[in-house]
Amino acid sequence: MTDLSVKINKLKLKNPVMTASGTFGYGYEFEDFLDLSRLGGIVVKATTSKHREGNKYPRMAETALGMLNAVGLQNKGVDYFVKETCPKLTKYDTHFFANVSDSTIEGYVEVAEKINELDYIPGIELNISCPNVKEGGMAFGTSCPSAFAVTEAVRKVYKKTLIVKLSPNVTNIAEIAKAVEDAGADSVSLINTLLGMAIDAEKRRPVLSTVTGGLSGPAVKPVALRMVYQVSKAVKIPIIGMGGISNATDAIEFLLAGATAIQVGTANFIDPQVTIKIIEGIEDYLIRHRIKKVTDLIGALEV
Amino acid sequence: MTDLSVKINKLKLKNPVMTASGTFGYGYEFEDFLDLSRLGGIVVKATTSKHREGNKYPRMAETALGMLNAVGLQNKGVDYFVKETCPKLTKYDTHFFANVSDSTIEGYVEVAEKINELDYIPGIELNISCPNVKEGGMAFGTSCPSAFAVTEAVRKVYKKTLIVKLSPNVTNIAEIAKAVEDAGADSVSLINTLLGMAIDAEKRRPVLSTVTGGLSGPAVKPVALRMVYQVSKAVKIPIIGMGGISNATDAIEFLLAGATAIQVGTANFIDPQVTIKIIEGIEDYLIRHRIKKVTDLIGALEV
Amino acid sequence: MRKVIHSLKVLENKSAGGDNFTLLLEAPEPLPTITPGQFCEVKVDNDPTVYLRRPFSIHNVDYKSNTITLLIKVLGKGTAKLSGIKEGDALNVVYPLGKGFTISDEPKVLLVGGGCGVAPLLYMARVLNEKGIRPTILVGGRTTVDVPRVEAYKEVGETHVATEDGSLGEKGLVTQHSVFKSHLADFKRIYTCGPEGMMKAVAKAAEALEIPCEVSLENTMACGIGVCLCCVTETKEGHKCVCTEGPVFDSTQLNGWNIDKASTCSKPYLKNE
Amino acid sequence: MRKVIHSLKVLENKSAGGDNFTLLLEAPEPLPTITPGQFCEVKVDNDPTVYLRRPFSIHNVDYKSNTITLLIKVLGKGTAKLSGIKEGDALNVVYPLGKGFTISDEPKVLLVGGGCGVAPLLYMARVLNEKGIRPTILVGGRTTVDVPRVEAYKEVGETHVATEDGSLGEKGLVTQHSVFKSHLADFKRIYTCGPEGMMKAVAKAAEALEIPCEVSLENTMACGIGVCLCCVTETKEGHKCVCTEGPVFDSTQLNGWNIDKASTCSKPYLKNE
Ligand SMILES: Cc1cc2nc3c(=O)[nH]c(=O)nc-3n(C[C@H](O)[C@H](O)[C@H](O)COP(=O)(O)OP(=O)(O)OC[C@H]3O[C@@H](n4cnc5c(N)ncnc54)[C@H](O)[C@@H]3O)c2cc1C
Ligand SMILES: Cc1cc2nc3c(=O)[nH]c(=O)nc-3n(C[C@H](O)[C@H](O)[C@H](O)COP(=O)(O)OP(=O)(O)OC[C@H]3O[C@@H](n4cnc5c(N)ncnc54)[C@H](O)[C@@H]3O)c2cc1C
Ligand SMILES: Cc1cc2nc3c(=O)[nH]c(=O)nc-3n(C[C@H](O)[C@H](O)[C@H](O)COP(=O)(O)O)c2cc1C
Ligand SMILES: Cc1cc2nc3c(=O)[nH]c(=O)nc-3n(C[C@H](O)[C@H](O)[C@H](O)COP(=O)(O)O)c2cc1C
Ligand code: FES
Ligand code: FES
Repeated sequence: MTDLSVKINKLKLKNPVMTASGTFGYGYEFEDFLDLSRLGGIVVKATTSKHREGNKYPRMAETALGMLNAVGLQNKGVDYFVKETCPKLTKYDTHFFANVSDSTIEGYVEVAEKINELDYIPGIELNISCPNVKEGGMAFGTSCPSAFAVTEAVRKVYKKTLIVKLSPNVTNIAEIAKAVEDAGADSVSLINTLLGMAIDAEKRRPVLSTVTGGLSGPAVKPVALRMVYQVSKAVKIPIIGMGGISNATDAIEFLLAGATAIQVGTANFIDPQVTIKIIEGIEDYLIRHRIKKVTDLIGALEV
Repeated sequence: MTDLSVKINKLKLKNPVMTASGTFGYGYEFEDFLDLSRLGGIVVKATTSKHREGNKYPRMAETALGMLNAVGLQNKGVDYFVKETCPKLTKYDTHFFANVSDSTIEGYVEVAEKINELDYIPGIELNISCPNVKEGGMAFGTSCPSAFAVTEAVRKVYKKTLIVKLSPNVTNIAEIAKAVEDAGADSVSLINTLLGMAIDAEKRRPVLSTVTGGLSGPAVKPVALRMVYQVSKAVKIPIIGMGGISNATDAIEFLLAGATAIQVGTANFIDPQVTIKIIEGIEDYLIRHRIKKVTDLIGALEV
Repeated sequence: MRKVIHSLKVLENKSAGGDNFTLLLEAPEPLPTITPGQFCEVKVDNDPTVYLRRPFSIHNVDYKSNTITLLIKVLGKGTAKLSGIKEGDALNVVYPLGKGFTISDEPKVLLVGGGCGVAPLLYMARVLNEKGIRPTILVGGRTTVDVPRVEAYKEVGETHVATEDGSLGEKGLVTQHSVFKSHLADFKRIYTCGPEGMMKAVAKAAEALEIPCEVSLENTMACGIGVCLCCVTETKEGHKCVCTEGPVFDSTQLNGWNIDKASTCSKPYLKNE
Repeated sequence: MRKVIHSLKVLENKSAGGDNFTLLLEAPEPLPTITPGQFCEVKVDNDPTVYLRRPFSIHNVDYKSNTITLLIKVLGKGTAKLSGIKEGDALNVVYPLGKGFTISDEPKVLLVGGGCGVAPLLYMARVLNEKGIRPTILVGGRTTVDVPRVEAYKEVGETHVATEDGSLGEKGLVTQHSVFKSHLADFKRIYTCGPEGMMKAVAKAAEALEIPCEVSLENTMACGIGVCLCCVTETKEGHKCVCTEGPVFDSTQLNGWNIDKASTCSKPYLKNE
């Protein structure tokens, strides 16, 4: 039997395939398309301390094998999440992770504290890399001191698995990864979206209401893969890799580069069943290459 | 009559369409395909103080609507360039720019000094952003002090149009642009390639001999456009924009974002005549929109 | 309502005049239940410039032959590619999506469509027919070819046409048509789909007469299933997803529609373009 | 030699056994002069996963009918897409590229090809025929279907086949074939194209006998016209571009070929895969 399970900190995932925050809702939106309990994990849409309306429409632009989004953390706030959303998640046999975001360290801490109380949420992904909000967000993830500070503050109040999600919009992502590791993160996930822009040449206007937005999809994969590789050389904690993963081969490349698990984002929009195909494709690959456990692929790149 | 001419510093280009270094050789390789004298300018392959063999094969990987390269500044050195290559360029009625690279400030200065003597080279593009060499290259372009230092040193010896080519692999490109403007650059060009990586999952090896390489092509356009826009808000000197430009609409988007001229790189590989189509497409656009001069498009984005 | 992903077989790709064409698509298994006003997300293959799925209203449903029909206008890359699809080809489609029109028992119903915005109104009219209701249908466009499938509409309702150049039906916008100007108060329900400028004008007139009016929005979408939050419209209760909480909204729920960033169908319709 | 960009018309897409197929392509204007061993760069349309052009040797040239032929093996995405191209379709091609084989007046010529590496040898043999030379041709592959177009080779030269499984011709590698083992010294010129492992073995044997040997490399390319410097091979004089200074090199010029990152054709040829 092929063993697909991996561990993030002490948490065991049945396989390395998770879904990326903001691209899979709260999971149940995909119920008609796949059996959620087959997934390694689900990271739900960002939660902030207060309800947020997000940015104005238009929030999306299609680009070359990718897309820009400028959603801006629209969500109903942590209290709603705790009371209304979470109870709906308990029936699925997979791990749900909250994606925690805010504009201030206090905000992050507030959300993390409240989510810490939830039995069925085994971990959070601290989003210090959202490029689509005016305050906070990505700013925390683009310098070592601020990345350290927010991680450390959350670590104090959050007792379960703490994943910190890094921004690719930096000169040296390995440095930031090291800073959050030092601050007590159990894992890092990367990459969030690359800051980009789209223009409507006919109208001579930006396509997005916010002018710039976050780039995701196959276009960013080479950059994401490089960053996962760089970070894997810099930290000891497990890495969750993402950015453009659309099939099993992509996923395997991230594992080889050093990721312990991967997240699938934008590809869910193109094929809502893509995650299942990726899980099956990884299994096929392992069988074909006579590899018994998927963990043997992690960082197994021969350089 | 539609006026396509633009000015970089005091230098007038007949139109804003240039070719990007490393993607158009020394120009004459394209002679069978197009009339070089129709181009706004040609930036030739990087020149270093000494002959360089470049990196080992393989140096290329195809990616989602893009490619990675790891050429590593292969060239015959500045003396060969001055003696053998340049004389071949004098017969064309367009502006040739040398792309100057090296591993040390002294090296950059040596190349710039020698090229300063060449009558028919009206400007250089200082490449402080090559991701494919072990020493120097991109390192100069990823911090303000080093970008300032190398620009200042070259400025002292180089009297003609000095364009500095910026790296996109930074947290804040506007800051770097400002630093090189302060150091005396006449113009900035951006973006050079984004650092990326490709893996052969079957062989479990990196595709490139250098593991990482530089990403170019349509995939990077949203990032390039955003950076041009950000830099245009930060500096007063003219900007030369590039990154994934494949057609006239792309080119116009860069002009609207704030570029005075644009460069076409990887797209030359797909269609060797693409530059001419872009020039014609810009003209069509201007006529259709009843705009008399292309300069009216520069930075004309309505935000 | 269960959503499915089907590889639908193209039985027919037929021009509907001008830039419009219809695709008749056969499902590999019994069709799910589809409400008028719902839409589908179509994957466009073999085109490097098209990455995301494209949303289209469901123009017609035939449970007997297990087929659906789409009415599409060529607007850009994806629709151009789809216009070349051949009989026998397969189309990967996610459907049915969104909340469709509310169907009441009121017999006096007006359907107002502009340009390719007429698409969902055919199936709507058929479902009304099944309830014994024959709606009045008012469709408009710049010129004849912008008002596709008028004959099909005539079968299912009392159909009136307005064209801006007067080449078909009355001259002018739909809101200038005699039915609209003189008989609006006769109707108890209004449903509209098309350029936002038109829909706003229709909704305003309806609201003035206190007639319930449902409008169908066409915001750009990335996922179509309520997870990306890209397709939002501003409503009295804040941002709502057009793909799941719409595309059909009660006109009084909406605020601040942005006319010039509006629907794709605005091009053939708005005068000064 | 002038390079051109042509939209070539596909006159025929024919299977050549196994994963191989030939494309007969008609030029819109008189063909440029083409030397055996030169190649072309083909744009693969309608595939989001294929961005760069793909290089293929010119398998045959017919100036009378103004056509060229390519012999292609399906290896990945681009070649798979091309295998589905239809008669009447157009193919955007840049050609002729690179430096082909040196043609001498020596009558005793051996051409050695492996797998799809045989492609340029057909045109080479034809040009030799025009000079009154009938070359000896030795082609090999893993099994019968990996040795495409043997009949065509028989027309232009004395053709011998080696297959690893013995299903066609002698059993073994081309370098184990009786012609190669016993008669190599008879030849005054050797030209080889195929997996690098094979070419190296051929070149080594030739060099031992001091017979001039030309080899044709298949490094991955981005531009095909000498400007990107991605396709380099290591030679005694440093890095040289395979696309302009090759693809054909005198075997003695080369050093340090890297067998396992080698040619695409290595798959069907190398034993332990
Ligand atoms: C719920 C819904 C139902 C729809 N029903 C139909 C239908 O039945 N028939 C039909 O023909 N069309 C319908 N549309 C519109 C259709 O989705 C678009 O015309 C199509 O996606 C355009 O794709 P394209 O690749 O051809 O255009 P692109 O090349 O992507 O774009 C061309 C231009 O149109 C703009 N554009 C593209 N899509 C939209 C959009 N949705 N809103 C505003 N601007 C846009 C782009 O910004 C660009 O300027 C519907 C849209 C929605 C959201
Ligand atoms: C000068 C020259 C002449 C050629 N002549 C012929 C010919 O006549 N007939 C023919 O069938 N093929 C020929 N080839 C090889 C042909 O170009 C490749 O098989 C083709 O580009 C593969 O494209 P793909 O999209 O199908 O493969 P991809 O999907 O791009 O790749 C599939 C796999 O093959 C590898 N690969 C792709 N191209 C090459 C390459 N050139 N070298 C090594 N590995 C590669 C990839 O890394 C990958 O592992 C020639 C190549 C060159 C450089
Ligand atoms: C529409 C959209 C919304 C997103 N929202 C969030 C979010 O709320 N929190 C977060 O950490 N990342 C968010 N992301 C980023 C993704 O989780 C992921 O990091 C990124 O898209 C790269 O992966 P991909 O290329 O597979 O999509 C969002 C991405 C998209 C496309
Ligand atoms: C094969 C290749 C070689 C390159 N060599 C150089 C170089 O020598 N100097 C330089 O400044 N940029 C070099 N570049 C970067 C391009 O000039 C350009 O900045 C980049 O490719 C982005 O533009 P594009 O997407 O239009 O290609 C090279 C790019 C490619 C693809
Ligand atoms: S399109 Fe994704 S939420 Fe509506
Ligand atoms: S492929 Fe570009 S130089 Fe040879």
